[in-house]
Amino acid sequence: MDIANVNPVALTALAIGLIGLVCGAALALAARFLAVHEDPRIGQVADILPGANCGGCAYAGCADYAKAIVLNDAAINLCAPGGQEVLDKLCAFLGKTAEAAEKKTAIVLCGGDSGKAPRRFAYNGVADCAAAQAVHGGDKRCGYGCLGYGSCARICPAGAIEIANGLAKVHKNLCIGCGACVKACPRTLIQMIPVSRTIHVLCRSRDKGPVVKKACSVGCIGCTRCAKIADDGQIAMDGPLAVVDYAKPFDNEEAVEKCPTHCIVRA
Amino acid sequence: MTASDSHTTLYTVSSSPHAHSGASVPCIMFDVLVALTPALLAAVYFFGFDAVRLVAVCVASCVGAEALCRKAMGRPVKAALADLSAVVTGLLLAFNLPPSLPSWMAVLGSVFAIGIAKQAFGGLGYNPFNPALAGRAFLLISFTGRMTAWHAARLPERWSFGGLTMDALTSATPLGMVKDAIKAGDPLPVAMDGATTLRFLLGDMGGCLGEVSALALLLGGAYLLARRCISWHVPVCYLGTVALFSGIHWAANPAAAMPPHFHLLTGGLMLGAWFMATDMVTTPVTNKGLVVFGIGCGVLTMTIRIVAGGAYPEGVSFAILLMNAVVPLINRATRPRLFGQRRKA
Amino acid sequence: MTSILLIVIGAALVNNFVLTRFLGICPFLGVSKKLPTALGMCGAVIFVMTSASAVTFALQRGVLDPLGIGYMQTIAFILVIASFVQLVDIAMKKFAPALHGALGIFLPLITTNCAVLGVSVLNVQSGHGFGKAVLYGFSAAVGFALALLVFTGLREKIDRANPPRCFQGVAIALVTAGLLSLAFMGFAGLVK
Amino acid sequence: MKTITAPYRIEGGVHPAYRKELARERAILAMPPPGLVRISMAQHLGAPAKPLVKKGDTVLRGQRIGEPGGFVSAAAHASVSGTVQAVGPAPTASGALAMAVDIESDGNDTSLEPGPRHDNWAELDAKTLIGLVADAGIVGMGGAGFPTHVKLSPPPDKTIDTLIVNGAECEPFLTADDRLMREQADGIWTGISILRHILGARSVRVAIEDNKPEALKAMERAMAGAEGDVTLIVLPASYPQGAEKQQIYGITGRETPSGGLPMDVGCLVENVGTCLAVRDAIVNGRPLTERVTTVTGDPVAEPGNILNRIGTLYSDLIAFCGGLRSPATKIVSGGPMMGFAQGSLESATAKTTSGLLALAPDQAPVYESLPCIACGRCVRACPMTLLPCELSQALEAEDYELADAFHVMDCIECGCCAFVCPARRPLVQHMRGGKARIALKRREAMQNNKEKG
Repeated sequence: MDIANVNPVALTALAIGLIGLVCGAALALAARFLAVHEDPRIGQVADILPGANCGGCAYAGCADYAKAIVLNDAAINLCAPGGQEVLDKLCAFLGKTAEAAEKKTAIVLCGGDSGKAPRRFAYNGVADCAAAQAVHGGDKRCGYGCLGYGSCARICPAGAIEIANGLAKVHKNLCIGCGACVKACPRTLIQMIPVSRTIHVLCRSRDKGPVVKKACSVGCIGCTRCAKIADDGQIAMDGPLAVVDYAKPFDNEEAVEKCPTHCIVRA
Repeated sequence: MTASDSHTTLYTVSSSPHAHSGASVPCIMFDVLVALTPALLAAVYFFGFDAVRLVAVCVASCVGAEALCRKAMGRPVKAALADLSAVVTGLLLAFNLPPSLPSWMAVLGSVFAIGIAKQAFGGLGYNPFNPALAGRAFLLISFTGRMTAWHAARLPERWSFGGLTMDALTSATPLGMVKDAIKAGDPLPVAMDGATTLRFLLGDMGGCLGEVSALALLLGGAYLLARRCISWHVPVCYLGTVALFSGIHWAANPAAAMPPHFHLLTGGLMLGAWFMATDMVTTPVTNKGLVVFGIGCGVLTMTIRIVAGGAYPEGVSFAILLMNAVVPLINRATRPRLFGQRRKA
Repeated sequence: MTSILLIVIGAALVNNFVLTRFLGICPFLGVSKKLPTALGMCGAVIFVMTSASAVTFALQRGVLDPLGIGYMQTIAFILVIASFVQLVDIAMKKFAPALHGALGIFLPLITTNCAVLGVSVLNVQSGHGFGKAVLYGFSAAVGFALALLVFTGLREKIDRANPPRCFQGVAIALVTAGLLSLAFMGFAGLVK
Repeated sequence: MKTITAPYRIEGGVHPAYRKELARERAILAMPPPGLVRISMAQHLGAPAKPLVKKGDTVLRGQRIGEPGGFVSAAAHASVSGTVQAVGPAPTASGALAMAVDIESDGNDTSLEPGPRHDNWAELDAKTLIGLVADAGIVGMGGAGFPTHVKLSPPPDKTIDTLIVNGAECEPFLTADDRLMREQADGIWTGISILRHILGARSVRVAIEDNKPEALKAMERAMAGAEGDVTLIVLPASYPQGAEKQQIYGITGRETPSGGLPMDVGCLVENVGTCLAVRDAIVNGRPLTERVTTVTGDPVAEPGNILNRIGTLYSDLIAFCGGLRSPATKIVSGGPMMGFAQGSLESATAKTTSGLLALAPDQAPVYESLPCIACGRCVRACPMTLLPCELSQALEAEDYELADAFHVMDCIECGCCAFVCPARRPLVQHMRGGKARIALKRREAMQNNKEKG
């Protein structure tokens, strides 16, 4: 066959087609003999998850969580940033039903800003709460209060924590509920609570009343008034400290009003 | 409790140690400025008003650029200026410019050096490349003509080597002349007799402002060594490698190559080896790393200088910039053996 | 001997694919965050570019030229390179799953990588013989690997830098790449 | 017995201003028992002791008031006679909270009958002697506070051939060990002999820096008649010659392996003060209730080396030295290189308190740290040949994996890096934070493995 006589279009098509065929065949063979089995659902679940990689589900990122859901039957309502929407999609995809965990928000249980809770020495060093805590036990006179060096704010993936006047504050509207800040606080002042709760005791000091009074003007002195008002155990005394039981709904303005040191607030 | 209550000013509490050597970044930068003074005086002597003009323009625009960048970034301005690093950058950049360069180009180079090569990374300590060299390379590539147009050092008629008189405005650096001659296949235009060597040592030749006087630069380098601002590793390895490399090249082909002392005394080698390749931020941290760095600079410099086809007669700034780029890898490769970790057999 | 050396230095340093020809920027930026990943990518690129040079050179000289359809070069090359990279991808998934996971999206990206296509086309244009074509592909890949490694080292440093907000992330990486490219200009003209 | 200079050179190190002249020529001065002592139950490494007394109890000097809380722990004894005023948490010098017993002195300083004297120690076996050391509550008095009886009981597979006695006192300002050697050389040598007997160590090395010529002479005299392989080593004065691993290397050329202990290379290091305490415990039957602390610094009116009861409040100690004649901005418990800054003078001396240092405002300025300029000075200063600059940057970026791979856990926190850093980076603080974090992660990982396995 003389190449020159062949229709150039046909020749081109034929040649390229043949090359394609050879390549395709090679690929097909490779795919058959070198195949690695992988559950395709992992990828699909990962696609459903928001991809924030916040770690709030306690897995190392969304891909890891997706793997756990598919392979280890992990609970599917752990994704805080995804909320109801992601949960619905996961339910539909996996054919499961799960109750949405109520949306949670972080709260800093300390109200002692620089004006209210004085420092006991001048700290000079790394501006990080854990580092400050390790140098002579933290510079706040109160051994339980917020140090205000912003470890929680730096770790927050949503930028929801602000340090104002030496005190960390969570902006509820921005918080995605991942809980990263809880672990970041060396004084375990941050708690995840249901968003619907509005009455808080902003103090975690386990010191006795007189000691608290010296260290902070808005600390809980353990007077027990609030515990008497919340008669169903919504606020209970844990030693010298009043603690809100967030499992029980509670909304009584009286507790806020009657607190002598104003450490109970509505927020 | 009583003790702290009665105490009105709070004690300072920090992590140990509670003693300090007193060394500080501004101190180091000030020492560098002092060390650059002899070269500055030499530049003024050889290039007159142009030296004063370019140094003033570069320093002023570097400091200005630093202040503007810090302000635009919303970061403290005063603290950044107080460390004197912008002044050092400005002076070094000026030292790397030919005396005839228009002032506006010098401003552009300064802004590039500070704005792009330094502050874009976050300021002193974060820049991977030497800002002054980045500024010079930027100008060299953008305005190759103006960056390689040399006024004769003092008077055009003084520019003659071995009976060959050069046009004052084109390739009047010894390195450039030699490279042109080699490219054209002409005989070497510079004879390194005693008198020429002395002139080169003093700085009586064409070149950038601060690079001509090897003697002044050596003085400054000695000061830095004495003040322990730099260690001997980089300059010695750099200059040693250049000497060795050019020595071998010269011994192999004395007719078409220049002897080692020519390579040591000409171009920006002295300035580079003592002041640019010793910039702490952009060089390795270990002594072993510094040795590797110095040798690398030497090899690259000589490669660029010797290979005939190269576009540039001088390779110091590119060599140092290239080595700056591999510093992280050098640091990784030259980590010291940990005390208590047995040597691998 | 000299010509071989010239090819190597020319392709690896002087006309570095990434830093002077600006080819293959995508994996250059994408896989330069961690040194181990970058090393894996270097291996993959060296392998792909060298073998792609051989395959495409053979295709050009053995098939396209005799048939007189040299103008189909781009399409044919992409076809071959794409399937070839897919093959590597499948094989790697099987034999080196950890590396495969680390390279992630970037391995398929070599498929449509301009650097691989570029080296093939340049090879054909330069009129090298087969051996030199493969050597050229290999050297270009080594140049890519060199640039990638150096850049990865730099990125590990600038990751801890403190650039202004607007420069953070890829922006500062590109500035660094620009400066690196500026430094590579020093090699200009050393080898044609 | 011979005297030689240290045969090996340690890596790195720095030469801070020693300032020893402030207190060097002040003879050891015994401070009368203060009105109140606060005896911490955590004066040593390991588990805190458990208090044996309660509020209202009367105690005599030398009475055991805390029993060891575990194997690696030490007993605590009352250092004055009086009434227990409180038992509760109080901050130690490092600022951590630990149980402490407050004893109000009755002013009589009545001692418990001194225990049996053992002048015949050479005839007793090691086990008995170690028991006596443990009963006396002796811990390493150089600063780390490792319980001595634990150190003296190495596992059977480790043999200790060299006993090193640390009289380097490389920390600036401190002179307590210097004075001790000058005034109590014979007692120290007796203690050393007892330790040597317990360990059955072939060689004894007593190491003293060359900036203490009188101490060298005194020890040389005391050791003159010593038999066997006994050597007085003169160390070149540089910091940290007194660090355990560095000292072992400087004297024997042996490198303590990463993560290992001195006994892994057949060595044991004891501070001179510890040796004296061992002598007191065995020969005089007295538990450890007092120690020499250097109270110094320019603001201190009359700096000195004070023999004080353990548990003396820092405020009382400074008052005994004439108080502060000029304002101090920093109070450091220990030496300036590794000591702990104090937020107040409420803490009390412990068995490990070698010094109390007051620094004037210009000696302890508040500083701001700059970014690392990669000058490499810390690398050259690090006696462990680490890369402090890289480590601190990795830790700042919370890259704990890299820090671990770069051996942050081997950092001895000597402070050389931060001392030389021109950018005044808080390098040691970074290391400490990183080490704590990595240790925590390792513990968690171990816990996880246990749960899984």
